[in-house]
Amino acid sequence: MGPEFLAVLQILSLALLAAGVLFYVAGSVGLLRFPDAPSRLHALTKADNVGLGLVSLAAAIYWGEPAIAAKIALVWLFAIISSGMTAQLLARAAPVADGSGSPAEYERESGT
Amino acid sequence: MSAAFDILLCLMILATAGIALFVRGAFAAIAFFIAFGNLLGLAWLALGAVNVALAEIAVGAGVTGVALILACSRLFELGDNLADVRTPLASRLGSAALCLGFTVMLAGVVLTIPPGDRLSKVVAPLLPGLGIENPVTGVLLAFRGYDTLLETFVLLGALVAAWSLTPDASRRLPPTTMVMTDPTSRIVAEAFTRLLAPAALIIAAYLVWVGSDLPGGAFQAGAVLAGALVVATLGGVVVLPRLDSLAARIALMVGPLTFLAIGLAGAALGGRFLAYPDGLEKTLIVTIEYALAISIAAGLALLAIGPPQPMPNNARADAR
Amino acid sequence: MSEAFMLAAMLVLVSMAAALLRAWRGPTSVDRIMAVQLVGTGMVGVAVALGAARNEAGMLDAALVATLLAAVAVSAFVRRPEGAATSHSKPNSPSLDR
Amino acid sequence: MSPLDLLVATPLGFMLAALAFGGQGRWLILVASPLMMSLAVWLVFLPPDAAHVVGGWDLPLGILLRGDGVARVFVLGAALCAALVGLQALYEFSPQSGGPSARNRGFWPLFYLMWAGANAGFLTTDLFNLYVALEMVSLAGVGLSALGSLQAALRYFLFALMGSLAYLLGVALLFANYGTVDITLLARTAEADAATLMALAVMTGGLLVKSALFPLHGWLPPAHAAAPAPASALLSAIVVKLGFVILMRLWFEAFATLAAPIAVGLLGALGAAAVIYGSIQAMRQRQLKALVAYSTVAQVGYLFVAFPLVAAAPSAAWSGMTLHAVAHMLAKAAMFLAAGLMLKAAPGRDIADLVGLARVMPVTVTAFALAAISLMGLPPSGGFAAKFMLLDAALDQGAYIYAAVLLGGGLMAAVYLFRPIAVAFSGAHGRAVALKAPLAAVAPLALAMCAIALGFFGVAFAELAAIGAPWAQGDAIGGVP
Amino acid sequence: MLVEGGHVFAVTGAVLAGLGFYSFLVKRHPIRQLLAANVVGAGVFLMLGGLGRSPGGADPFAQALVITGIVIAVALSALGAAMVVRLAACGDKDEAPLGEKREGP
Repeated sequence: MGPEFLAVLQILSLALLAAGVLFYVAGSVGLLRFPDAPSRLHALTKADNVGLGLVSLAAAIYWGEPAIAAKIALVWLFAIISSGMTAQLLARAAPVADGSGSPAEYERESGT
Repeated sequence: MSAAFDILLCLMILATAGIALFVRGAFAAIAFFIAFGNLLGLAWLALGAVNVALAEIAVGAGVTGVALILACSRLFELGDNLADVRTPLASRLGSAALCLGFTVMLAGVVLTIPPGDRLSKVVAPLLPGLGIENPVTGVLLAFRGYDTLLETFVLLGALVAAWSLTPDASRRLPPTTMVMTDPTSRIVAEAFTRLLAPAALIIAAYLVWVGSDLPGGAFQAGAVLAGALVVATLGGVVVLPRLDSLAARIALMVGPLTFLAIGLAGAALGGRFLAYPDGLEKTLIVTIEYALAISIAAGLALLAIGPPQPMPNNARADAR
Repeated sequence: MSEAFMLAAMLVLVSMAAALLRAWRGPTSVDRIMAVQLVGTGMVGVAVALGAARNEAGMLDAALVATLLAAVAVSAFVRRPEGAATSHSKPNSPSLDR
Repeated sequence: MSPLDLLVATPLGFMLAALAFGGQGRWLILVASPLMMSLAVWLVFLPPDAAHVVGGWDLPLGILLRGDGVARVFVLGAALCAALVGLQALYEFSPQSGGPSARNRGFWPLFYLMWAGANAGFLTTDLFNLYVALEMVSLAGVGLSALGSLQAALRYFLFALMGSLAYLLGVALLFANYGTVDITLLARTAEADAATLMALAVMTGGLLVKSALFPLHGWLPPAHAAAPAPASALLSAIVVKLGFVILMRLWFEAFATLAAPIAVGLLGALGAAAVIYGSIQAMRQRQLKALVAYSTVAQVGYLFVAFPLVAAAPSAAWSGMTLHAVAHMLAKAAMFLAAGLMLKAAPGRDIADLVGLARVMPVTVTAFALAAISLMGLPPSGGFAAKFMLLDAALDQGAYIYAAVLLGGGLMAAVYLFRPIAVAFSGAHGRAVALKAPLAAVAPLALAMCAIALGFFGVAFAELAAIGAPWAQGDAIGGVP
Repeated sequence: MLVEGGHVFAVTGAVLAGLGFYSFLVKRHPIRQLLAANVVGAGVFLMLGGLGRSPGGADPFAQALVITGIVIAVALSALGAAMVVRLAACGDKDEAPLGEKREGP
């Protein structure tokens, strides 16, 4: 692999890394600014997972070894599965635990 | 750059710990305490102590956080809303002065000690004799095997103490239903457990096997299995056996029993207590580690879920 | 390049700090557990970045264990009867929000 | 196969067996008591410099087990105590004696865990191993006191936890500073720098909480008084002693050169205050077991009054201190067992309810009286021999305050211990009911007679306690075989 | 003295220990005191780990001590939590045995 190919890989990895961090920050900002629980859940599961995926991809490229890349892919896979479960469980718990717990309360808070 | 990372991480650790200790809401305190545990795992990674990071993350996320959340939710069911009674100002100021002085002195003393590794040069030459490359496993299972043996009995003792609390009255009452009452959540948890359990088993076996040469080991594997067992129990997939059932006791005792038996066998064969006969070190250590992983998994899971508590009458109405 | 990963790790740490703000302010306990979950995934990201920066494959095992056990705290949190009670009619349920 | 290992491995094995057998696990004590007693006697007759490293791994990595005088004396005392308390517990925790079965089944594994932890703590010279032994003993202590009052057990648990963490903080500082956690190595390399002094101070603070020295004794009386009789006997006799033995090793061996007279004097002063406070509180108690619990607080005070005396003239006061500790171990266990039996027969928990008990259960009340004699320090008991040695050392050194405290303490002990005995012997028409199993009174009587017998073997005891003592032979033990 | 990498974590550990002891003295509810104990434990371990840090990695002996400490800490915390819940559920079986009121620690 020519040196310039390595340089391209490094730039690609840097770009992915930057994008990953961007999604992490987006996830946190989403968690802070969204008005109610379910929409924050949206920020938590979507943004963070993509952020983790991009950072992992960047790391895999930077590391170079296929075995390591496989382990990183495994990490990402489990992250997606458990955040899927978390999203389901929290979605179930979110409206009930909001204030007095009646669905009406949920509609009123989200302004519809 | 890594110094900046260390300082930022330490500041966050101090912040989360401070908030966890002094925030008013009970559940906020526990939430910050779990975040504190996660950041601690990162601190151990930054220190390069991957074995400890594995243990801290597995135990912090898998057992301590769960035990506190379950305890807190049971206390709420029982009406104790963990309200904090304000201690008189005088005693608060006195304690503050005392602890501040103590912290300043301790930090000063710590700064006089130059960090550096103490015994790794003593440990390194002995490892080939054991056929192990991971020095931490070598220290834990061989050089300080006596500590680890006693410590597994501490875990067993904690469990026996927790279970001897159950009054006979709880025999007739259904123990607090550990299963989620909301059916859809339970389906989600069941589905997740079907996926998580095999993965946790494989990873735990991997951690024990790789523990001889790379970061890993019995405690970390046991804690991972315990986390999986807890999710399985909460999802209703598995019902943790009571301590007086044979299955639980065998699982709990297989680790300490194997360790003690191998230790005594070492002494009986002319050597000394806990001395591994030459050539057999690695096999014996790996056997002990697998047995320990099983006992630690069972022990930590039963401790995290806690002994069966007699239900207060209002909560029991929901449970049915 | 490893400097870049360390910088990325620091930025993710900062985003985790921001998430903890939600844990502090969050009116309901669900928000707090969400913030903890975000800290959890953030930790996995930082572990992977740190591992890449220091070329230490062991850190990936730590990240693996973290992702595996991320859902344990949530399932313990959701277990509480009134939190996930089917009947929505329990107005004075002792919620964990205090 | 040396007793140094077996004394810890055997109780651990019995713990597993008790857990495996569950309900029938209590009969194991009939095998465990003689076996452990023979191991303890075998330890006493080992050659003077008996010591070896566990698993053959040399210091500073490995852990050194050493059978020095203090270890032999305390292991023998603990074995005697635990064996006889175990026999009494056979009766106390039997299914027909009532009480939840979870409690009966929980007692035995915790009993053996405590025994193993105490032996491990007495025999090792490794500070981190002592931390694990401390955890074993206080965990078992918490479990046993939880069989009585859960409130007191929780308070004990939290204070014991903080004490252990303070101790661990000191061990961490010492390891960071010297690269070893072994007492024999520290004894050679320790010097008075900031880290060492801080470590010693923090460890001492933690251990004072563990050995319940006044003013850190708050958790002891409620926990010991509410626990069932065998549990409170073990708590007062063995659990409190391990913290004290570790303090002895720290102050007189690892950091003997650093033990500034002021610091040791402070410990002595706290000890004197404990003697006075414990005795006064004991006089004020209405309930029998509370009185005996506060007597423990007072007697622990004596042990720390002996600290400055040993620091000044080790050879004279050393055997007095160890003899007092072992005599208290035996006498207090006997007293708690006897008190438990007496309260079973008496209509209430108060001392006033003991009217006429002497006629109904003469053996138990005699055991209580014999134990009281040793605690008061009346001749010919072990307590008297110990107080005499300490008094002799105090007068030699001209420490008249400590001499006054020793005498005054004995007097006050006589006052608060005589009250229950007088009530038990008075009154014809006691409403007490005869004891169902008179055999149960054998254990307290045997323990009390051992405490008295110690008085006759004072000299032999002094020689045994002096084996391998740090002041006796410089550091001959240092060369590890 | 030169503040090296290990000192950052060691001093953090010392401050955590101080925070934990203060919180233990000030807070009255057992669960809060249990959290304080865990923070002190984490502080002590961080100090041990920080001071064992060297360019070659962390000192294996210190790591082994910390892992043993972590397992003991988690066992005790879980026992403490079980005791608190049990006390809240069933209260104390027998009344406070002592005549004198609850005086200082």
